[in-house]
Amino acid sequence: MRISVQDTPFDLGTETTNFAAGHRDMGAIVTFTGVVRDLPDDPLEAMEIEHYPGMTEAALTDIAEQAMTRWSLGDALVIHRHGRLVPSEMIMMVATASRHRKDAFEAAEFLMDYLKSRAPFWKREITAKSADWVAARAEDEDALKRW
Amino acid sequence: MRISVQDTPFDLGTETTNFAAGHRDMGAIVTFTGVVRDLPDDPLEAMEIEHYPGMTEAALTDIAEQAMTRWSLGDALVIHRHGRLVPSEMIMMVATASRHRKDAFEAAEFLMDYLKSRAPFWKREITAKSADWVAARAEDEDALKRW
Amino acid sequence: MDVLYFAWVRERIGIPREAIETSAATVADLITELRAREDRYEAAFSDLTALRVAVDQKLTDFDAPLKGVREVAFFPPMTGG
Amino acid sequence: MDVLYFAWVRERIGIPREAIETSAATVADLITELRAREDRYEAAFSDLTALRVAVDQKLTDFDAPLKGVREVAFFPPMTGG
Repeated sequence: MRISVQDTPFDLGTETTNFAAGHRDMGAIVTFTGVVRDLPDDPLEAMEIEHYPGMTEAALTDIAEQAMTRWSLGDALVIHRHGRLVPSEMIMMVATASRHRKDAFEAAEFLMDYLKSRAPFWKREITAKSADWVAARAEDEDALKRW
Repeated sequence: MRISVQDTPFDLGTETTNFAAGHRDMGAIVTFTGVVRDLPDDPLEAMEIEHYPGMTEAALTDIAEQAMTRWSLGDALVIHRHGRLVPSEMIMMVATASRHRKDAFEAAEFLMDYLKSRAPFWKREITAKSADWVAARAEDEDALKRW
Repeated sequence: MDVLYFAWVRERIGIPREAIETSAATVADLITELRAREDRYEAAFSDLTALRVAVDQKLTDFDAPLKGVREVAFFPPMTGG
Repeated sequence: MDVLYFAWVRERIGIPREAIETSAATVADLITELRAREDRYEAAFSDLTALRVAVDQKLTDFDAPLKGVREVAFFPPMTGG
Protein backbone atom coordinates (compact mmCIF):
# COMPACT_ATOMS: atom_id res chain seq x y z
CA MET A 1 0.00 0.00 0.00
CA ARG A 2 1.42 3.39 -0.93
CA ILE A 3 0.06 6.88 -0.33
CA SER A 4 1.75 9.91 -1.87
CA VAL A 5 0.67 13.53 -1.43
CA GLN A 6 2.93 15.63 -3.60
CA ASP A 7 3.19 18.96 -5.39
CA THR A 8 5.22 17.50 -8.25
CA PRO A 9 3.69 15.78 -11.32
CA PHE A 10 3.57 11.99 -11.53
CA ASP A 11 3.89 9.82 -14.60
CA LEU A 12 0.78 7.69 -14.98
CA GLY A 13 2.52 5.18 -17.22
CA THR A 14 5.48 4.67 -14.91
CA GLU A 15 3.31 4.50 -11.80
CA THR A 16 0.88 2.01 -13.33
CA THR A 17 3.60 -0.19 -14.80
CA ASN A 18 5.51 -0.26 -11.51
CA PHE A 19 2.34 -0.98 -9.56
CA ALA A 20 1.39 -3.87 -11.85
CA ALA A 21 4.96 -5.21 -11.90
CA GLY A 22 4.96 -5.45 -8.11
CA HIS A 23 1.95 -7.79 -8.10
CA ARG A 24 2.60 -10.66 -10.44
CA ASP A 25 0.21 -12.93 -8.54
CA MET A 26 -2.69 -10.52 -9.06
CA GLY A 27 -4.58 -10.99 -12.32
CA ALA A 28 -6.59 -7.76 -12.27
CA ILE A 29 -5.31 -4.18 -12.09
CA VAL A 30 -7.69 -1.19 -12.10
CA THR A 31 -6.59 2.44 -12.25
CA PHE A 32 -8.49 5.70 -12.03
CA THR A 33 -6.89 8.97 -13.05
CA GLY A 34 -8.31 12.46 -12.54
CA VAL A 35 -7.28 15.11 -15.04
CA VAL A 36 -7.72 18.91 -15.00
CA ARG A 37 -10.16 19.42 -17.84
CA ASP A 38 -9.08 21.48 -20.81
CA LEU A 39 -12.36 22.83 -22.16
CA PRO A 40 -12.18 25.11 -25.22
CA ASP A 41 -15.29 27.05 -24.13
CA ASP A 42 -14.26 27.38 -20.51
CA PRO A 43 -10.89 29.13 -20.27
CA LEU A 44 -9.54 27.72 -17.03
CA GLU A 45 -6.08 29.10 -16.35
CA ALA A 46 -5.24 26.86 -13.45
CA MET A 47 -6.59 24.70 -10.68
CA GLU A 48 -5.19 25.30 -7.21
CA ILE A 49 -5.43 22.48 -4.72
CA GLU A 50 -5.10 23.24 -1.01
CA HIS A 51 -4.75 20.44 1.50
CA TYR A 52 -4.23 19.81 5.22
CA PRO A 53 -0.70 18.44 5.65
CA GLY A 54 -0.65 15.58 8.14
CA MET A 55 -4.38 14.93 8.09
CA THR A 56 -4.32 14.32 4.32
CA GLU A 57 -1.86 11.47 4.59
CA ALA A 58 -3.70 10.02 7.61
CA ALA A 59 -7.09 10.19 5.87
CA LEU A 60 -5.78 8.59 2.66
CA THR A 61 -4.03 5.85 4.63
CA ASP A 62 -7.23 5.16 6.55
CA ILE A 63 -9.28 4.98 3.32
CA ALA A 64 -6.77 2.66 1.66
CA GLU A 65 -6.63 0.42 4.74
CA GLN A 66 -10.41 0.17 4.74
CA ALA A 67 -10.30 -0.86 1.06
CA MET A 68 -7.64 -3.52 1.80
CA THR A 69 -9.86 -4.91 4.57
CA ARG A 70 -13.17 -4.88 2.73
CA TRP A 71 -11.97 -6.38 -0.57
CA SER A 72 -9.54 -9.11 -1.48
CA LEU A 73 -6.74 -6.83 -2.62
CA GLY A 74 -3.07 -7.50 -3.13
CA ASP A 75 -2.26 -3.80 -3.02
CA ALA A 76 -3.58 -0.27 -3.35
CA LEU A 77 -1.93 2.96 -4.49
CA VAL A 78 -3.11 6.55 -4.04
CA ILE A 79 -1.27 9.56 -5.45
CA HIS A 80 -2.76 13.06 -5.07
CA ARG A 81 -1.19 16.35 -6.05
CA HIS A 82 -1.60 19.73 -4.42
CA GLY A 83 -0.55 23.23 -5.46
CA ARG A 84 -1.13 24.86 -8.85
CA LEU A 85 -2.04 22.64 -11.81
CA VAL A 86 -2.80 23.69 -15.37
CA PRO A 87 -5.40 22.12 -17.69
CA SER A 88 -4.55 18.61 -18.92
CA GLU A 89 -2.32 17.91 -15.93
CA MET A 90 -3.12 14.83 -13.90
CA ILE A 91 -4.51 15.62 -10.45
CA MET A 92 -4.49 12.18 -8.87
CA MET A 93 -4.61 8.46 -9.44
CA VAL A 94 -5.62 5.34 -7.57
CA ALA A 95 -4.69 1.78 -8.48
CA THR A 96 -5.91 -1.54 -7.09
CA ALA A 97 -4.60 -5.07 -7.64
CA SER A 98 -6.68 -8.18 -7.02
CA ARG A 99 -7.10 -11.74 -8.22
CA HIS A 100 -10.64 -10.86 -9.29
CA ARG A 101 -11.77 -7.98 -11.45
CA LYS A 102 -14.87 -7.35 -9.33
CA ASP A 103 -12.78 -6.67 -6.23
CA ALA A 104 -10.33 -4.48 -8.13
CA PHE A 105 -13.15 -2.40 -9.65
CA GLU A 106 -15.21 -2.04 -6.48
CA ALA A 107 -12.23 -1.15 -4.31
CA ALA A 108 -11.11 1.52 -6.81
CA GLU A 109 -14.61 3.04 -6.83
CA PHE A 110 -14.71 2.96 -3.04
CA LEU A 111 -11.31 4.68 -2.85
CA MET A 112 -12.50 7.39 -5.23
CA ASP A 113 -15.81 7.96 -3.46
CA TYR A 114 -14.14 8.34 -0.08
CA LEU A 115 -11.21 10.34 -1.38
CA LYS A 116 -13.65 12.82 -3.01
CA SER A 117 -15.54 13.64 0.19
CA ARG A 118 -13.37 12.54 3.11
CA ALA A 119 -9.79 13.52 2.27
CA PRO A 120 -8.96 17.16 3.11
CA PHE A 121 -8.40 18.67 -0.33
CA TRP A 122 -10.04 21.83 -1.62
CA LYS A 123 -9.96 22.88 -5.26
CA ARG A 124 -10.11 26.40 -6.61
CA GLU A 125 -10.63 27.20 -10.28
CA ILE A 126 -8.69 30.18 -11.57
CA THR A 127 -9.95 31.94 -14.70
CA ALA A 128 -9.14 35.37 -16.14
CA LYS A 129 -12.03 36.85 -14.14
CA SER A 130 -12.42 34.75 -11.01
CA ALA A 131 -10.91 32.39 -8.47
CA ASP A 132 -13.78 30.31 -7.12
CA TRP A 133 -13.65 27.44 -4.67
CA VAL A 134 -15.23 24.35 -6.20
CA ALA A 135 -18.47 23.51 -4.38
CA ALA A 136 -18.91 20.00 -3.03
CA ARG A 137 -21.62 18.11 -4.89
CA ALA A 138 -24.51 16.39 -3.15
CA GLU A 139 -24.10 13.40 -5.45
CA ASP A 140 -20.52 12.91 -4.21
CA GLU A 141 -21.75 12.76 -0.62
CA ASP A 142 -24.58 10.44 -1.69
CA ALA A 143 -22.08 8.13 -3.40
CA LEU A 144 -20.73 7.14 0.03
CA LYS A 145 -24.06 5.59 1.02
CA ARG A 146 -23.61 2.55 -1.15
CA TRP A 147 -20.58 1.29 0.77
CA MET B 1 -12.36 4.34 -30.15
CA ARG B 2 -9.56 1.88 -30.83
CA ILE B 3 -9.60 -1.92 -30.88
CA SER B 4 -6.37 -3.87 -31.20
CA VAL B 5 -6.06 -7.66 -31.35
CA GLN B 6 -2.38 -8.46 -31.42
CA ASP B 7 0.16 -11.19 -30.69
CA THR B 8 2.82 -8.71 -29.60
CA PRO B 9 3.12 -7.26 -26.08
CA PHE B 10 1.78 -3.79 -25.31
CA ASP B 11 3.16 -1.26 -22.89
CA LEU B 12 0.50 -0.37 -20.32
CA GLY B 13 2.21 2.88 -19.38
CA THR B 14 2.55 4.11 -22.94
CA GLU B 15 -0.95 3.04 -23.91
CA THR B 16 -2.55 4.65 -20.86
CA THR B 17 -0.58 7.86 -21.16
CA ASN B 18 -1.38 8.18 -24.87
CA PHE B 19 -5.03 7.42 -24.24
CA ALA B 20 -5.29 10.05 -21.49
CA ALA B 21 -3.32 12.59 -23.53
CA GLY B 22 -5.81 12.29 -26.37
CA HIS B 23 -8.71 13.36 -24.15
CA ARG B 24 -7.85 16.56 -22.40
CA ASP B 25 -11.50 17.51 -22.00
CA MET B 26 -12.26 14.30 -20.09
CA GLY B 27 -11.64 14.50 -16.34
CA ALA B 28 -11.87 10.78 -15.57
CA ILE B 29 -9.81 7.92 -17.01
CA VAL B 30 -10.33 4.30 -15.90
CA THR B 31 -8.16 1.38 -17.00
CA PHE B 32 -8.40 -2.35 -16.41
CA THR B 33 -5.47 -4.63 -17.10
CA GLY B 34 -5.49 -8.42 -17.07
CA VAL B 35 -2.23 -10.15 -16.18
CA VAL B 36 -1.16 -13.81 -16.46
CA ARG B 37 -0.82 -14.77 -12.80
CA ASP B 38 2.54 -15.83 -11.52
CA LEU B 39 1.70 -18.10 -8.59
CA PRO B 40 4.59 -19.67 -6.71
CA ASP B 41 2.51 -22.75 -5.82
CA ASP B 42 1.02 -23.18 -9.27
CA PRO B 43 3.77 -23.63 -11.85
CA LEU B 44 2.08 -22.28 -14.96
CA GLU B 45 4.50 -22.40 -17.87
CA ALA B 46 2.42 -20.42 -20.29
CA MET B 47 -1.04 -19.31 -21.26
CA GLU B 48 -2.08 -19.82 -24.85
CA ILE B 49 -4.85 -17.66 -26.20
CA GLU B 50 -6.70 -18.73 -29.31
CA HIS B 51 -9.10 -16.38 -31.08
CA TYR B 52 -11.33 -16.12 -34.14
CA PRO B 53 -9.70 -13.62 -36.52
CA GLY B 54 -12.27 -11.33 -38.03
CA MET B 55 -15.03 -12.09 -35.56
CA THR B 56 -12.82 -11.00 -32.65
CA GLU B 57 -12.36 -7.49 -34.02
CA ALA B 58 -16.05 -7.26 -34.95
CA ALA B 59 -17.19 -8.42 -31.50
CA LEU B 60 -14.86 -6.02 -29.67
CA THR B 61 -15.92 -3.13 -31.90
CA ASP B 62 -19.56 -3.93 -31.22
CA ILE B 63 -18.97 -4.08 -27.45
CA ALA B 64 -17.05 -0.79 -27.46
CA GLU B 65 -19.73 0.90 -29.58
CA GLN B 66 -22.39 -0.26 -27.13
CA ALA B 67 -20.37 1.24 -24.28
CA MET B 68 -19.99 4.55 -26.16
CA THR B 69 -23.77 4.64 -26.67
CA ARG B 70 -24.82 3.65 -23.17
CA TRP B 71 -22.47 5.92 -21.22
CA SER B 72 -21.24 9.46 -21.69
CA LEU B 73 -17.76 8.53 -22.92
CA GLY B 74 -15.19 10.57 -24.77
CA ASP B 75 -13.37 7.44 -25.89
CA ALA B 76 -12.77 3.75 -25.30
CA LEU B 77 -9.74 1.54 -25.92
CA VAL B 78 -9.51 -2.26 -26.01
CA ILE B 79 -6.26 -4.17 -26.52
CA HIS B 80 -6.25 -7.97 -26.33
CA ARG B 81 -3.36 -10.28 -27.04
CA HIS B 82 -3.44 -13.78 -28.49
CA GLY B 83 -0.78 -16.47 -28.83
CA ARG B 84 1.56 -17.71 -26.13
CA LEU B 85 2.03 -15.60 -23.00
CA VAL B 86 4.15 -16.33 -19.96
CA PRO B 87 3.31 -15.52 -16.33
CA SER B 88 3.37 -11.81 -15.44
CA GLU B 89 2.72 -10.76 -19.05
CA MET B 90 -0.24 -8.51 -19.66
CA ILE B 91 -3.08 -10.23 -21.50
CA MET B 92 -5.33 -7.29 -22.25
CA MET B 93 -6.41 -3.83 -21.21
CA VAL B 94 -9.43 -1.58 -21.57
CA ALA B 95 -9.52 2.17 -20.97
CA THR B 96 -12.44 4.59 -20.81
CA ALA B 97 -12.48 8.39 -20.72
CA SER B 98 -15.42 10.41 -19.44
CA ARG B 99 -16.24 13.69 -17.76
CA HIS B 100 -17.64 11.74 -14.83
CA ARG B 101 -15.98 8.97 -12.85
CA LYS B 102 -19.21 6.98 -12.58
CA ASP B 103 -19.51 6.67 -16.36
CA ALA B 104 -15.84 5.82 -16.78
CA PHE B 105 -16.04 3.08 -14.12
CA GLU B 106 -19.32 1.57 -15.27
CA ALA B 107 -18.35 1.54 -18.93
CA ALA B 108 -15.02 -0.17 -18.11
CA GLU B 109 -16.83 -2.84 -16.08
CA PHE B 110 -19.35 -3.32 -18.89
CA LEU B 111 -16.52 -3.69 -21.44
CA MET B 112 -14.83 -6.29 -19.24
CA ASP B 113 -18.01 -8.27 -18.56
CA TYR B 114 -18.88 -8.48 -22.25
CA LEU B 115 -15.33 -9.07 -23.39
CA LYS B 116 -15.05 -12.01 -20.95
CA SER B 117 -18.06 -13.88 -22.28
CA ARG B 118 -18.86 -12.48 -25.72
CA ALA B 119 -15.53 -11.96 -27.50
CA PRO B 120 -14.18 -15.12 -29.17
CA PHE B 121 -11.05 -15.83 -27.12
CA TRP B 122 -10.20 -19.16 -25.53
CA LYS B 123 -7.44 -19.59 -22.97
CA ARG B 124 -5.40 -22.70 -22.33
CA GLU B 125 -3.14 -23.13 -19.33
CA ILE B 126 0.08 -24.98 -19.98
CA THR B 127 1.85 -26.64 -17.06
CA ALA B 128 4.56 -29.30 -16.95
CA LYS B 129 1.85 -31.99 -16.86
CA SER B 130 -1.15 -30.63 -18.69
CA ALA B 131 -2.58 -28.25 -21.26
CA ASP B 132 -6.16 -27.57 -20.16
CA TRP B 133 -8.67 -25.22 -21.70
CA VAL B 134 -9.89 -22.75 -19.11
CA ALA B 135 -13.56 -23.42 -18.32
CA ALA B 136 -16.01 -20.54 -18.57
CA ARG B 137 -17.34 -19.52 -15.16
CA ALA B 138 -21.05 -19.24 -14.43
CA GLU B 139 -20.41 -16.02 -12.53
CA ASP B 140 -18.93 -14.44 -15.66
CA GLU B 141 -22.10 -15.24 -17.59
CA ASP B 142 -24.20 -14.00 -14.66
CA ALA B 143 -22.25 -10.73 -14.63
CA LEU B 144 -23.89 -9.80 -17.96
CA LYS B 145 -27.34 -9.72 -16.39
CA ARG B 146 -26.77 -6.46 -14.61
CA TRP B 147 -26.37 -4.47 -17.83
CA MET C 1 -20.02 -23.01 -46.73
CA ASP C 2 -16.96 -22.80 -44.48
CA VAL C 3 -17.27 -24.46 -41.09
CA LEU C 4 -14.72 -23.42 -38.45
CA TYR C 5 -13.82 -25.06 -35.14
CA PHE C 6 -12.03 -23.48 -32.19
CA ALA C 7 -10.40 -24.58 -28.94
CA TRP C 8 -11.36 -28.13 -27.83
CA VAL C 9 -13.96 -28.41 -30.60
CA ARG C 10 -11.11 -27.99 -33.09
CA GLU C 11 -9.04 -30.55 -31.19
CA ARG C 12 -11.82 -33.17 -31.12
CA ILE C 13 -12.63 -32.77 -34.79
CA GLY C 14 -8.96 -32.58 -35.68
CA ILE C 15 -9.07 -29.70 -38.16
CA PRO C 16 -9.57 -25.93 -37.79
CA ARG C 17 -11.88 -25.51 -40.77
CA GLU C 18 -13.44 -27.30 -43.70
CA ALA C 19 -15.69 -26.54 -46.66
CA ILE C 20 -19.01 -28.34 -46.38
CA GLU C 21 -21.74 -28.84 -48.99
CA THR C 22 -25.03 -28.95 -47.16
CA SER C 23 -28.71 -28.28 -47.64
CA ALA C 24 -29.27 -28.00 -43.88
CA ALA C 25 -31.84 -25.31 -43.13
CA THR C 26 -30.57 -24.42 -39.67
CA VAL C 27 -27.47 -24.75 -37.50
CA ALA C 28 -29.22 -27.55 -35.61
CA ASP C 29 -29.79 -29.44 -38.88
CA LEU C 30 -26.11 -29.00 -39.80
CA ILE C 31 -25.08 -30.41 -36.41
CA THR C 32 -27.33 -33.45 -36.98
CA GLU C 33 -25.61 -34.03 -40.35
CA LEU C 34 -22.13 -33.67 -38.86
CA ARG C 35 -22.83 -36.00 -35.91
CA ALA C 36 -23.92 -38.70 -38.34
CA ARG C 37 -20.62 -38.49 -40.21
CA GLU C 38 -17.93 -39.81 -37.86
CA ASP C 39 -17.21 -40.43 -34.20
CA ARG C 40 -14.98 -37.34 -33.90
CA TYR C 41 -17.97 -35.12 -34.82
CA GLU C 42 -20.20 -37.05 -32.44
CA ALA C 43 -17.59 -36.45 -29.70
CA ALA C 44 -17.43 -32.73 -30.44
CA PHE C 45 -21.19 -32.17 -30.64
CA SER C 46 -22.43 -34.57 -27.97
CA ASP C 47 -23.19 -31.84 -25.42
CA LEU C 48 -24.71 -28.78 -27.06
CA THR C 49 -24.96 -26.91 -23.75
CA ALA C 50 -21.15 -26.74 -23.81
CA LEU C 51 -21.12 -25.28 -27.33
CA ARG C 52 -21.61 -21.87 -28.86
CA VAL C 53 -22.15 -21.02 -32.52
CA ALA C 54 -21.41 -18.00 -34.70
CA VAL C 55 -22.97 -17.53 -38.14
CA ASP C 56 -21.09 -15.18 -40.42
CA GLN C 57 -19.04 -14.12 -37.39
CA LYS C 58 -22.03 -13.19 -35.24
CA LEU C 59 -22.89 -15.11 -32.10
CA THR C 60 -26.30 -16.74 -32.50
CA ASP C 61 -28.25 -19.83 -31.42
CA PHE C 62 -28.79 -23.28 -32.87
CA ASP C 63 -32.10 -22.30 -34.51
CA ALA C 64 -30.34 -19.80 -36.78
CA PRO C 65 -31.13 -20.33 -40.51
CA LEU C 66 -28.27 -21.10 -42.89
CA LYS C 67 -29.70 -19.71 -46.13
CA GLY C 68 -27.11 -17.44 -47.79
CA VAL C 69 -24.60 -18.05 -45.00
CA ARG C 70 -20.88 -18.23 -45.87
CA GLU C 71 -19.32 -19.17 -42.54
CA VAL C 72 -20.40 -21.11 -39.45
CA ALA C 73 -18.13 -21.51 -36.42
CA PHE C 74 -18.43 -23.84 -33.42
CA PHE C 75 -16.58 -23.31 -30.17
CA PRO C 76 -16.84 -23.59 -26.38
CA PRO C 77 -17.99 -20.65 -24.21
CA MET C 78 -15.50 -17.82 -24.49
CA THR C 79 -12.85 -17.21 -21.84
CA GLY C 80 -11.20 -13.93 -22.83
CA GLY C 81 -10.21 -11.01 -20.66
CA MET D 1 -4.66 24.79 21.24
CA ASP D 2 -3.92 25.37 17.57
CA VAL D 3 -6.89 26.31 15.41
CA LEU D 4 -6.48 25.90 11.65
CA TYR D 5 -8.55 27.28 8.80
CA PHE D 6 -8.63 26.07 5.20
CA ALA D 7 -9.99 27.23 1.84
CA TRP D 8 -12.63 30.00 2.10
CA VAL D 9 -12.75 29.70 5.90
CA ARG D 10 -9.07 30.69 5.91
CA GLU D 11 -9.80 33.54 3.51
CA ARG D 12 -12.68 34.93 5.57
CA ILE D 13 -10.76 34.79 8.82
CA GLY D 14 -7.62 36.07 7.13
CA ILE D 15 -5.07 33.70 8.70
CA PRO D 16 -4.29 30.01 8.20
CA ARG D 17 -3.81 29.18 11.88
CA GLU D 18 -3.66 30.69 15.35
CA ALA D 19 -3.04 29.57 18.93
CA ILE D 20 -6.13 30.00 21.08
CA GLU D 21 -6.50 29.84 24.85
CA THR D 22 -9.95 28.49 25.56
CA SER D 23 -11.90 26.61 28.18
CA ALA D 24 -14.59 25.63 25.64
CA ALA D 25 -15.82 22.10 26.35
CA THR D 26 -16.82 21.25 22.78
CA VAL D 27 -16.22 22.38 19.22
CA ALA D 28 -19.64 24.08 19.27
CA ASP D 29 -18.62 26.07 22.38
CA LEU D 30 -15.39 27.11 20.68
CA ILE D 31 -17.35 28.31 17.65
CA THR D 32 -19.62 30.38 19.92
CA GLU D 33 -16.53 32.00 21.46
CA LEU D 34 -14.97 32.73 18.08
CA ARG D 35 -18.17 34.21 16.59
CA ALA D 36 -18.35 36.66 19.52
CA ARG D 37 -14.83 37.89 18.78
CA GLU D 38 -14.97 39.75 15.49
CA ASP D 39 -17.03 40.07 12.33
CA ARG D 40 -14.59 38.00 10.29
CA TYR D 41 -15.22 35.00 12.55
CA GLU D 42 -18.97 35.64 12.45
CA ALA D 43 -18.70 35.67 8.63
CA ALA D 44 -16.77 32.40 8.57
CA PHE D 45 -19.00 30.54 11.04
CA SER D 46 -22.43 31.93 10.13
CA ASP D 47 -23.57 28.79 8.29
CA LEU D 48 -22.44 25.65 10.08
CA THR D 49 -24.05 23.37 7.47
CA ALA D 50 -21.34 24.61 5.07
CA LEU D 51 -18.54 23.76 7.52
CA ARG D 52 -16.67 20.65 8.53
CA VAL D 53 -14.40 20.18 11.53
CA ALA D 54 -11.42 17.96 12.31
CA VAL D 55 -10.14 17.44 15.84
CA ASP D 56 -6.52 16.30 16.08
CA GLN D 57 -6.68 15.62 12.32
CA LYS D 58 -9.75 13.39 12.47
CA LEU D 59 -13.03 14.41 10.89
CA THR D 60 -15.68 14.72 13.58
CA ASP D 61 -18.83 16.73 14.44
CA PHE D 62 -19.54 19.92 16.35
CA ASP D 63 -20.37 18.04 19.55
CA ALA D 64 -16.84 16.70 19.83
CA PRO D 65 -15.19 17.40 23.23
CA LEU D 66 -12.00 19.49 23.31
CA LYS D 67 -10.41 18.15 26.49
CA GLY D 68 -6.76 17.25 25.80
CA VAL D 69 -7.06 18.31 22.16
CA ARG D 70 -4.06 19.94 20.48
CA GLU D 71 -5.44 20.90 17.09
CA VAL D 72 -8.85 21.86 15.70
CA ALA D 73 -9.38 22.62 12.02
CA PHE D 74 -12.35 24.25 10.26
CA PHE D 75 -12.94 23.98 6.53
CA PRO D 76 -15.63 23.61 3.85
CA PRO D 77 -16.73 20.19 2.54
CA MET D 78 -13.81 18.53 0.76
CA THR D 79 -13.48 18.55 -3.01
CA GLY D 80 -10.54 16.27 -3.76
CA GLY D 81 -10.18 13.64 -6.45
